[in-house]
Amino acid sequence: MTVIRRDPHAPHCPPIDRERELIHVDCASHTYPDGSVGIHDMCFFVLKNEIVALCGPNGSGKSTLIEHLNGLLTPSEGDIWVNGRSITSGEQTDLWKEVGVVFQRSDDQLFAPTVLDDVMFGPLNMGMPVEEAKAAAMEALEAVGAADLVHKLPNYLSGGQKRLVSIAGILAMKPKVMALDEPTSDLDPVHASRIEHLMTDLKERFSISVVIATHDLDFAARIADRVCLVKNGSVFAEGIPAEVFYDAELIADAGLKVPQIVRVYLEYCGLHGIEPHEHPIRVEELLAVLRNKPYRGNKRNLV
Amino acid sequence: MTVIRRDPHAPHCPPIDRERELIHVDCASHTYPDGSVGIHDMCFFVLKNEIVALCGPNGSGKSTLIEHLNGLLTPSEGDIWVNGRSITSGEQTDLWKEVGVVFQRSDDQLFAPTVLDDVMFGPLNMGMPVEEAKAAAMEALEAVGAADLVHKLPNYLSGGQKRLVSIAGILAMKPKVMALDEPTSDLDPVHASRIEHLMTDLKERFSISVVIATHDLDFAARIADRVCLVKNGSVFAEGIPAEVFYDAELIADAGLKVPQIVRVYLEYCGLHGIEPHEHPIRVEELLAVLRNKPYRGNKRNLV
Amino acid sequence: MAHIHLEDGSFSLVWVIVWWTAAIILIGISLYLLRSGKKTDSRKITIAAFCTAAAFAIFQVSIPVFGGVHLNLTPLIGILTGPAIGSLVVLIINILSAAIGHGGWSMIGANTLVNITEVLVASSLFSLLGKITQSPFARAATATFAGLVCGNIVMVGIILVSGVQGVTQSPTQILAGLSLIVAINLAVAALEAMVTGFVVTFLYRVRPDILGGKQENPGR
Amino acid sequence: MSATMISQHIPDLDLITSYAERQDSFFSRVSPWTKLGGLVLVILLITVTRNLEICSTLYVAILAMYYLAGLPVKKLFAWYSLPVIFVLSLVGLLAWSEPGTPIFSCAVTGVTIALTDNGVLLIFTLLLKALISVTYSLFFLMTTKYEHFAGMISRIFPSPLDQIFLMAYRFLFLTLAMTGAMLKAVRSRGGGLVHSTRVQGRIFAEVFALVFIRSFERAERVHKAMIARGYRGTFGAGTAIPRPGLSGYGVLGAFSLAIAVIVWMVPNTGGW
Ligand SMILES: Nc1ncnc2c1ncn2[C@@H]1O[C@H](COP(=O)(O)OP(=O)(O)OP(=O)(O)O)[C@@H](O)[C@H]1O
Ligand SMILES: Nc1ncnc2c1ncn2[C@@H]1O[C@H](COP(=O)(O)OP(=O)(O)OP(=O)(O)O)[C@@H](O)[C@H]1O
Ligand SMILES: [Mg+2]
Ligand SMILES: [Mg+2]
Repeated sequence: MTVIRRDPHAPHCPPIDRERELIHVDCASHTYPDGSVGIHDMCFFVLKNEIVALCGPNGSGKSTLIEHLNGLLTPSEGDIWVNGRSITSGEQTDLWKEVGVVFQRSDDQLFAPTVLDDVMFGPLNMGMPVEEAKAAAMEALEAVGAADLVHKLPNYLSGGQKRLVSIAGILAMKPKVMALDEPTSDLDPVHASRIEHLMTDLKERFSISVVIATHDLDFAARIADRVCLVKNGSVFAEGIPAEVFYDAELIADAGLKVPQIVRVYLEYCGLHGIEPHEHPIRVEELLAVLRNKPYRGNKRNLV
Repeated sequence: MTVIRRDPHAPHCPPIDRERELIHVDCASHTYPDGSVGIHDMCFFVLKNEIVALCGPNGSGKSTLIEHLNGLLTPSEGDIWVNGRSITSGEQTDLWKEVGVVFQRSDDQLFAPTVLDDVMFGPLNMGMPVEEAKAAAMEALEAVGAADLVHKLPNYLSGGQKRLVSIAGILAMKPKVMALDEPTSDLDPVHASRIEHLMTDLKERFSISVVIATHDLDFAARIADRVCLVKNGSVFAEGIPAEVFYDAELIADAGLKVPQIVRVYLEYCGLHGIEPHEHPIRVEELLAVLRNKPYRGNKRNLV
Repeated sequence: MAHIHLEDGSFSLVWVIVWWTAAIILIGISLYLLRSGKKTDSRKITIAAFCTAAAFAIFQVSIPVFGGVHLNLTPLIGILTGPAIGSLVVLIINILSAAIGHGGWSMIGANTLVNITEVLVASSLFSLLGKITQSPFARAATATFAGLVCGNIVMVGIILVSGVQGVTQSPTQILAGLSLIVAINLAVAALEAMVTGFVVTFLYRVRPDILGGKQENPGR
Repeated sequence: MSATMISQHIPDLDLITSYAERQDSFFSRVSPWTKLGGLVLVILLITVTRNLEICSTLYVAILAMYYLAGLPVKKLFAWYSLPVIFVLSLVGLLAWSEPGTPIFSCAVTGVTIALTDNGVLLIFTLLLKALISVTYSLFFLMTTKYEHFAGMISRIFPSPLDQIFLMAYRFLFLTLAMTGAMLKAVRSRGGGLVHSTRVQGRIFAEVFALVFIRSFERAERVHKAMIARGYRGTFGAGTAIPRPGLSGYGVLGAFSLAIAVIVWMVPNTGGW
């Protein structure tokens, strides 16, 4: 598998795998009322059971794309298909049940008086009776490890706790796809790694596909199955992390910086005259490579 | 030099170097009106011409400490000395001229109609005539590389640009110490490295001491001369990055995670049976070590 | 919500001047009170600015009941900021509204008078009721409803006194016409009272200090 | 189209401001003071006249200016909807039973009321006046830079009114964005769609309460940041505002003269 660069002049991007495709964004554009371009000719898809990372610099359109995924914004051009149905036709009113969005700022998301009320909000709107909704909420809170916060006021939580609760609020609705906008930007390493585990858990335990917008490439490298590079409102290249992050030119093109691990490995290879074909992207993998044997701790194939 | 662990029962922390000391926080405590403890028995100092990083998990009291440095909050117990004068005595009303604070969210800091008005605000309050204030503002904007934004509305800037402008707003007042609260948390790598360069510039070109609160240890490792680990409202250990970040127990104690470079180096040493006494903490240093010769790219002594 | 939704050109010049003058006098009194009291509290100014912005933002939201209702929350501003600053805030809101065409420029005087009435009544009733009931919901909702009723009375009074240019009906006929508007306004006022009640209850739980109460370490 | 509940019929401040910043038509270069003077005179004129011809001419002239300045006319018509509703809802009630030739009549509980030609004329004139004012205001807003407005505010209003006004102007964008984001969050979890008035009211009350609380907390933080730069209750906008040129004074003078002549000559004016 190699990195796919998208032809910026292609008028369409046909679905590549109809069976597994949950979301298909077909050359969608969105211009904000004041004329600034949010996304432009954006092509993007999400398959069943995968973690996709959207990586790009500030203002590249990551958040705008995410708000399209559950119909909060609709494209002014192009089309978006969720579960095989077009969202622009207007017949899709329950999109929010299928695609859950965790916003960039958790403050925006928590509005109910208590944590429990907030997490129950989605399930209640789905028509669950109160008791059932409460059970769903508790389950979600436990899954994110925030069950002890249940009776707190959202206003008095720390940044990390707010983030966990807002994820629980979406999780409680059991969507098919969960999109998270910069979930770790203001978290300390311990909270961040908790969220990181949660992401892989979501995929493995609940079979939820996860979309993550981030500009932390080290983070993306650690958890993504596929990385999409976003620039000027469109995905211009994508591939598995081990390929994308080893394409220095591509990363520079995207206005990003090569992850530290990659830099270390490449220099190391240059130094010892080794051909750099192992492509480690996580610390564990790099260490395994340094030990001169492939790392087997995770299930990802290193090409 | 080694890592200094603070005795939690010591009633005082006497100044260590009166000559070079700009700020001295002497066992200060602050409790918020609702009873939550912001800082507790906090001892901390800032010397002339150094970059100090405050590292600690969410809610450890970093922001609270920073707001004490220029008198926005005053300690309920203990004392704080700036430039040899106590701030608790109340005689220090122009503290804001000496210690500039860049807040965690730049949106909170930009309130004026245009960028120029905003950057001029501090100089005008210092009593400069309008023309002079304008010149100071322009100079500061140039120093941060945002001179072209001068007539923009703060509202239409990107996250990174807002951050640069809010730094310029403080820089224009030419304080002796600048404290920045999580300056890179929501920035992409390119914007972040611009800020990183700016920090070292501040120290080298303007002889401003810099205090940075962050939980990004990789970032702290790259730029700090000294690292203070904060937990539960007090600095419990400090030292140069090469020492602090190689003390795995200490880092775990602080509720943080060892930076990636450190992990790689330690494993590498273990693997090759090398005694890990070089302590690289930046990618360049690690690479130099891998090349088997000490790195000379920066002026820091690696003990 | 008791706004005179009259656009420019409805009142004759004399009455435009009369209501503007009256409003300016009240604003002048507020300014005098603010400036003479101790030193101007710069924190209050910042908060007033944010209240203005919040109220204006909320006005832009259309609540999907009765086919879309907009709330002004003027009484809430009174409750939160008190009569003096509240008067300044409603003046600014009226200027901003005029700028986007919601109410005429010449009506700012009259509209401000109506809103100041709401602010005054709601804020004083809210603190008075504090002696009678502990329920923030009851206090806020009652104060709001009373404020809006008084605002409506002032509004009707102003229209009756000045008359609408070109309308030749007798005051009684005008009153009959206005009563329908008052009825609708009162229905919305009931909704606004409810919303304000909720808002204040919520504020009491989360930030009692904003309402001048003591923070009692809630749920930490 | 966006699915937020921020009303589409209310002029969008972001859009207005971005026009003001981007435009560089002739009208954007006219001194803001001249345009302000124009506003006062326009309002004065529509206050003293009831003459349909004068109002129509004025409206067409202002609409032409709006168009020539390159501003969005379609948007303008969408933004008319609320002012039109305001006029119709009030005057629509009062215009019945005006003396004149009845055009339409009906009996309500025994009393016959009629809409006469004069009644229709009245509605029409008042509507026209409203549109004149709205169009000119938006024209003014969309051709004048934010920094110039800020400068005018700090020169016109006494302290602390100017302080509140200036900061509110800046914060408006923040609170609007915040409100929008919160409503989006409500929407994204299926809120605000089908519910009883009570539930609906409660959800909105919660959002509104949060808007106020956040605004408060924001205000406290902003205030702290200002104190940290030496704020003591005064700040001004530093931008110089272009003064009216000779032609600016000329236009205003001519306009004033025209109003004087109209008041003196044309019937149906001077509604003292
Ligand atoms: N509400 C809005 N109104 C107008 N323009 C907007 C709005 N939101 C975003 N934009 C613009 O759309 C573009 C894409 O913004 P978006 O927020 O999607 O970027 P992003 O990739 O999420 O950036 P970040 O990493 O800073 O969050 C930017 O140029 C931005 O200025
Ligand atoms: N305004 C406030 N009122 C009450 N408690 C507060 C307030 N601000 C902070 N705290 C509390 O004080 C403690 C320290 O908070 P602080 O904001 O200083 O942490 P921090 O180290 O800056 O965290 P972060 O990395 O999340 O920014 C926390 O327990 C927090 O809940
Ligand atoms: Mg974003
Ligand atoms: Mg902080």
